[in-house]
Amino acid sequence: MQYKYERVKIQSNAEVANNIYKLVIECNHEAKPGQFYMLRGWDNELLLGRPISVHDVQDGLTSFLYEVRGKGTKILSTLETGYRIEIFGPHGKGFNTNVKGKVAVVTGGIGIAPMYYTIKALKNAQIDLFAGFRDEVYLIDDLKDFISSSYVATNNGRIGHKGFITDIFNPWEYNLVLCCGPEIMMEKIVRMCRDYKTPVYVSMERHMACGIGACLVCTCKTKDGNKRVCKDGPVFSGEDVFLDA
Amino acid sequence: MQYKYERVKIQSNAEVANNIYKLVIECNHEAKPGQFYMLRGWDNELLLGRPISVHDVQDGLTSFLYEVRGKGTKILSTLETGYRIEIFGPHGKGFNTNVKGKVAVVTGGIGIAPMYYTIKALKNAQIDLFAGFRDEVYLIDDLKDFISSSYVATNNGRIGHKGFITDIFNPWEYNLVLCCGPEIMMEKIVRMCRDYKTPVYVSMERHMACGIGACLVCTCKTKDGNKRVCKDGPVFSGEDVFLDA
Amino acid sequence: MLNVSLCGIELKNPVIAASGTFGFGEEYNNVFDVSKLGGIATKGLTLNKREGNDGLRIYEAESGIMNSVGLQNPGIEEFIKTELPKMKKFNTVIFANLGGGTIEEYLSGIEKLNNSDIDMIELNISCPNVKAGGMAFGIKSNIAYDVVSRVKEIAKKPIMVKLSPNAENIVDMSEKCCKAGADAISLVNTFKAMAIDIYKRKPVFNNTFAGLSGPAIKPIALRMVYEVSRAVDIPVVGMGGITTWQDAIEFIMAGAEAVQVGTANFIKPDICLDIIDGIKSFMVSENIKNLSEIKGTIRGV
Amino acid sequence: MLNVSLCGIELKNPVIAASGTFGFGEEYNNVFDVSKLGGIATKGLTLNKREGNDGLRIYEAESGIMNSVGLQNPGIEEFIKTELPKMKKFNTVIFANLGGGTIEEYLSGIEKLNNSDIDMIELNISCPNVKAGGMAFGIKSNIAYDVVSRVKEIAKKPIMVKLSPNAENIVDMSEKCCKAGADAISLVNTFKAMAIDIYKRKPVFNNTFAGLSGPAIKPIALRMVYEVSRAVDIPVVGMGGITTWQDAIEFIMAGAEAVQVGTANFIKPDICLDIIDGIKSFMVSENIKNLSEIKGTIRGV
Ligand SMILES: Cc1cc2nc3c(=O)[nH]c(=O)nc-3n(C[C@H](O)[C@H](O)[C@H](O)COP(=O)(O)OP(=O)(O)OC[C@H]3O[C@@H](n4cnc5c(N)ncnc54)[C@H](O)[C@@H]3O)c2cc1C
Ligand SMILES: Cc1cc2nc3c(=O)[nH]c(=O)nc-3n(C[C@H](O)[C@H](O)[C@H](O)COP(=O)(O)OP(=O)(O)OC[C@H]3O[C@@H](n4cnc5c(N)ncnc54)[C@H](O)[C@@H]3O)c2cc1C
Ligand SMILES: Cc1cc2nc3c(=O)[nH]c(=O)nc-3n(C[C@H](O)[C@H](O)[C@H](O)COP(=O)(O)O)c2cc1C
Ligand SMILES: Cc1cc2nc3c(=O)[nH]c(=O)nc-3n(C[C@H](O)[C@H](O)[C@H](O)COP(=O)(O)O)c2cc1C
Ligand code: FES
Ligand code: FES
Repeated sequence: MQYKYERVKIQSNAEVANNIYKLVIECNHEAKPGQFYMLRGWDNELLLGRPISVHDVQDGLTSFLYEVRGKGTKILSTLETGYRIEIFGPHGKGFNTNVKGKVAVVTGGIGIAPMYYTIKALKNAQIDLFAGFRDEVYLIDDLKDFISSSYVATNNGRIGHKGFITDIFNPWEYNLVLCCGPEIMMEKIVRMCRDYKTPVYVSMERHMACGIGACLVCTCKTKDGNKRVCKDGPVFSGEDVFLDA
Repeated sequence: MQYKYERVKIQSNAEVANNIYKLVIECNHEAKPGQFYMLRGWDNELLLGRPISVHDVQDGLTSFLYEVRGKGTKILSTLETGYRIEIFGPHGKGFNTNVKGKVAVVTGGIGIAPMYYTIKALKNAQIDLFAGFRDEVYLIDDLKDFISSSYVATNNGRIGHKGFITDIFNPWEYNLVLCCGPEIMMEKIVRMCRDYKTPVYVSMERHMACGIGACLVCTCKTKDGNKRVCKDGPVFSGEDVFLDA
Repeated sequence: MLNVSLCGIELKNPVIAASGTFGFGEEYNNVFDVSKLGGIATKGLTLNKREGNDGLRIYEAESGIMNSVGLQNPGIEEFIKTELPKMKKFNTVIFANLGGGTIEEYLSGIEKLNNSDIDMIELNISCPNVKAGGMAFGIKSNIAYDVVSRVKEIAKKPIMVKLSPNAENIVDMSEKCCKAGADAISLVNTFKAMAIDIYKRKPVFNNTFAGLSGPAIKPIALRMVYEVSRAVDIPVVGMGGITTWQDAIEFIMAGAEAVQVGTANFIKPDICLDIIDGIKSFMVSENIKNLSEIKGTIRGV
Repeated sequence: MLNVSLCGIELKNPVIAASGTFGFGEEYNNVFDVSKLGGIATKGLTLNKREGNDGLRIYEAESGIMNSVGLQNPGIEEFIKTELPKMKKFNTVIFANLGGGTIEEYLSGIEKLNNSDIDMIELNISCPNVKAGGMAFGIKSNIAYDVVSRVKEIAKKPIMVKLSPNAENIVDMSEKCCKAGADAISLVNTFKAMAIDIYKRKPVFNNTFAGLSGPAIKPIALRMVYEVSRAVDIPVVGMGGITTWQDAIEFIMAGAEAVQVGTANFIKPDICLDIIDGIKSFMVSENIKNLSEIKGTIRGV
């Protein structure tokens, strides 16, 4: 059975930045960078699980970094060590990390969540990180050892460039760009890269139900027609999604 | 405002017998014996509160004794010290405890819950307790100081009389009988008492919604027509309910 | 800023306590000041006193409740004599909810209410818990048309017709009621539903069926309110599962002039106040001066 | 002991995965052995490939979900060529769920399925997410009668007609379908519902409306299954919010020969197995040898 639905124990669940939580669970699947799980920390209060990317896998522990947005992530944020939650996954096709050369990782807000594990897996590449945030900056310090340079932008200029990360991103330098964040930002990056023929992969978000490709609620239009974000993605060629769909 | 809807803190919540829990909350209303609260220990998992009788009131604490039966009481049983629950009450008309002479308190199962506080309030009476249980016997020891004699029956004969409490109850000795338990048992008691013209008061159970007399879902037929258990009761004259309705 | 007007009657805010969940207001006034409400719809009244249904009257479902009260009420005369004077002490609009099994019963009821001190009549053509024929009024548009026309001939109070979601065609139903002269429409009443006790192998309710209400029905109720609001040009009062101020705003944007809150009162007895406060805060933060600015502004496909 | 028979087709148990929630079974077979199911109803098929609806396709409500997939599917031919051979490897009964916008589309679909290896056709006359006329088939009994009669003239597979809860009169609808020759009835499909984004002041769904499913609708679905089971003498397959084995037993006692489980698959992917196990334990503890002993035994007022 490829996907497992399991009850697992919370090892820790702590706020690491304003409204951003890191959840660590006891789970030793071999998830790949860019894959995600459907998480449930409730009985019948909510019906659907919530898709959250793998943030890290280490020593039999899997971690998630999530922003509290609505009811589900709110409930998740209240769960304590020892509590058991249901996880279903790992799902989807992640990032191809078997690449060489100069790689730019471009993120917006919580889009940085899957990139920790991804960057660690990009062992043979030289990585620059471009990370945009609204206000508070997080996770950048933890990534220092794995990257060449990091560029930060905040909307209010609290740290780094004041404005958008797209203002300071330079697509011509890279052999590959990996991108996760708001669609408007990803589309911009894809357009910037096309001008220089730089390949970009983007991680898409859609509301999900089954998480495994059966219900077709998470469709994303691509060059090759409708694709299921949960199964055919969440990582797609940026051009296929934003330019040629 | 006569009824209060409040969030209160749990002081303790422990299993005192198999499947029987005692919940103590911080609350200093002056509830009367036989009154009840609508308790909620959930957000949107369940819609309605659950009616539970006041078990005791002491030193700013109010306690409840409840049996786990379905979803609501199950959730209640998992709540821990410090957690806050919503209480709404106290509701209903309780037992008149300003009585003298020989009083019999007759209970079946968890029907004993409201009787602790009631017996303590019957300061001027001489009380015999007749308590029936399925199997395990609880609370009797705590009541020793307040009563003259106690008679126990268990369905399987584990302790006391094997069979029903109605087998060993003698209605002719008492000036007043207070009764709480399954309807079939209460009806039997009422019929036994009628033969000796002994007045009986019974505490009725009905599924409830508003708890304050507005929605008419908790109706009980009585000699004087439909009565609302939540507001006109839960304590009624046994004859009015079981014989003359 | 919260005030709305319904058939010329001014409500201080758009939140009305729904019929059958709020009695005659007296009990809830022991919990909060019910004069803060836009209005109160009375427990469903019938010409003669009714004892209501036997057996279990309420049962919990997922995010909803099923009820089978069966219109227990003191009868209109007793209402006018005993309950109305107490209600009049509250500073809020009174909707007398009127049910019936026959046209004649409705007409006699109207006559009695005509001379009373109520503000508006909510004509309940949809009670699913009364057997004797009462059901069909709410199901078939042409039967509803007959009742409403006859009622309107004699009514001296504004008539708000309360529709059943079990109607064969809710849009047609509302149009017929409108044509028959209804002054306003309210919807929805409860959905015909059922539960089974699998151990006893029997329906949970003596009447087999019961009415489903609460958050579970909200998405369907909202759709119906939207459809009806677009179909008729008389005011629509929306209800069905409203529990939060966000729900209330959804109904208003769908086209409701005002909303009613029923089942949610059982979740938290003063939830109507939370809803009123929430609407107000939303209006402030979205810079809405009057609810008419957002009423019915949703225009879908 | 769990086996049931439907139009002469033997199901190893009464639990069928509902159309649209289970794809063609392949994905779920990565989670559990789908051959343990009584049957699988395929994603709704149409004559030609469809891309489905734009915009948000799913939205969570209280104890329910609203979906607006819009019958995205590869088309019948592609289904027969690519998906069916894979499905046939599962040891379970295959229900091809067939949707359409016109009678002709249905008929061409039937012709193609006639010669395929599917077991039964579930004729979806009720998809609320397709605009072009498709809706009316499920609403008006006489239109349904036409479709079903025409379909039955040419069909070589048993036809199970899937009803919409939005039908004007569900009992009349089922009787008409029965008269038109339907071999079985399944119900309910999703309820026409709506949600509004109050900040954007727009419907949440591009199509304005979407279909509500899940536990929220169970009490209404159960009522409809009960009413329909009493009205027709062909087998009825019940669904709508079934999440536990207790729910399944309720539907069977209400008169369903078998049940379908849709939305609940999203709660727990192998929930169908829990339901099957639960039914079995119940039968053991209640000393029920065959489900026919409890099927439709509920008789209310
Ligand atoms: C493949 C994938 C990976 C993701 N990884 C992360 C991550 O690592 N960290 C993180 O913080 N967030 C991540 N998200 C977004 C996360 O799923 C949503 O923030 C979350 O579902 C919101 O749930 P809620 O109950 O708090 O919000 P609500 O708005 O109350 O949710 C209501 C419904 O909408 C869905 N929903 C709401 N927003 C989104 C969204 N942006 N994407 C998908 N579904 C949504 C919910 O799942 C739920 O069904 C990811 C999304 C996808 C699709
Ligand atoms: C005035 C009054 C006082 C009570 N005092 C106590 C007490 O002190 N200790 C105690 O253990 N129990 C007491 N009960 C019974 C208690 O209310 C039920 O056991 C409880 O509501 C069951 O809830 P549940 O969710 O666990 O069960 P479920 O069966 O899942 O409940 C489903 C629904 O049925 C209602 N319900 C189920 N059984 C009863 C019942 N017997 N009476 C009323 N409603 C019911 C629930 O409130 C709920 O709405 C009292 C009941 C009443 C009316
Ligand atoms: C216990 C109860 C009793 C009701 N009695 C009546 C009634 O007498 N007359 C009426 O028109 N509606 C009655 N209703 C329906 C409500 O007024 C309302 O239309 C319905 O419950 C939907 O709204 P809600 O989901 O907010 O409860 C009753 C509802 C409940 C729950
Ligand atoms: C995402 C989704 C897609 C659906 N697609 C179809 C479909 O293609 N054809 C169909 O007949 N029913 C479809 N349905 C309806 C279900 O088969 C079922 O009738 C309905 O959801 C009620 O059952 P439930 O509450 O168990 O989900 C769909 C339901 C959902 C939730
Ligand atoms: S969530 Fe079901 S197909 Fe993607
Ligand atoms: S519970 Fe509402 S009247 Fe008693």
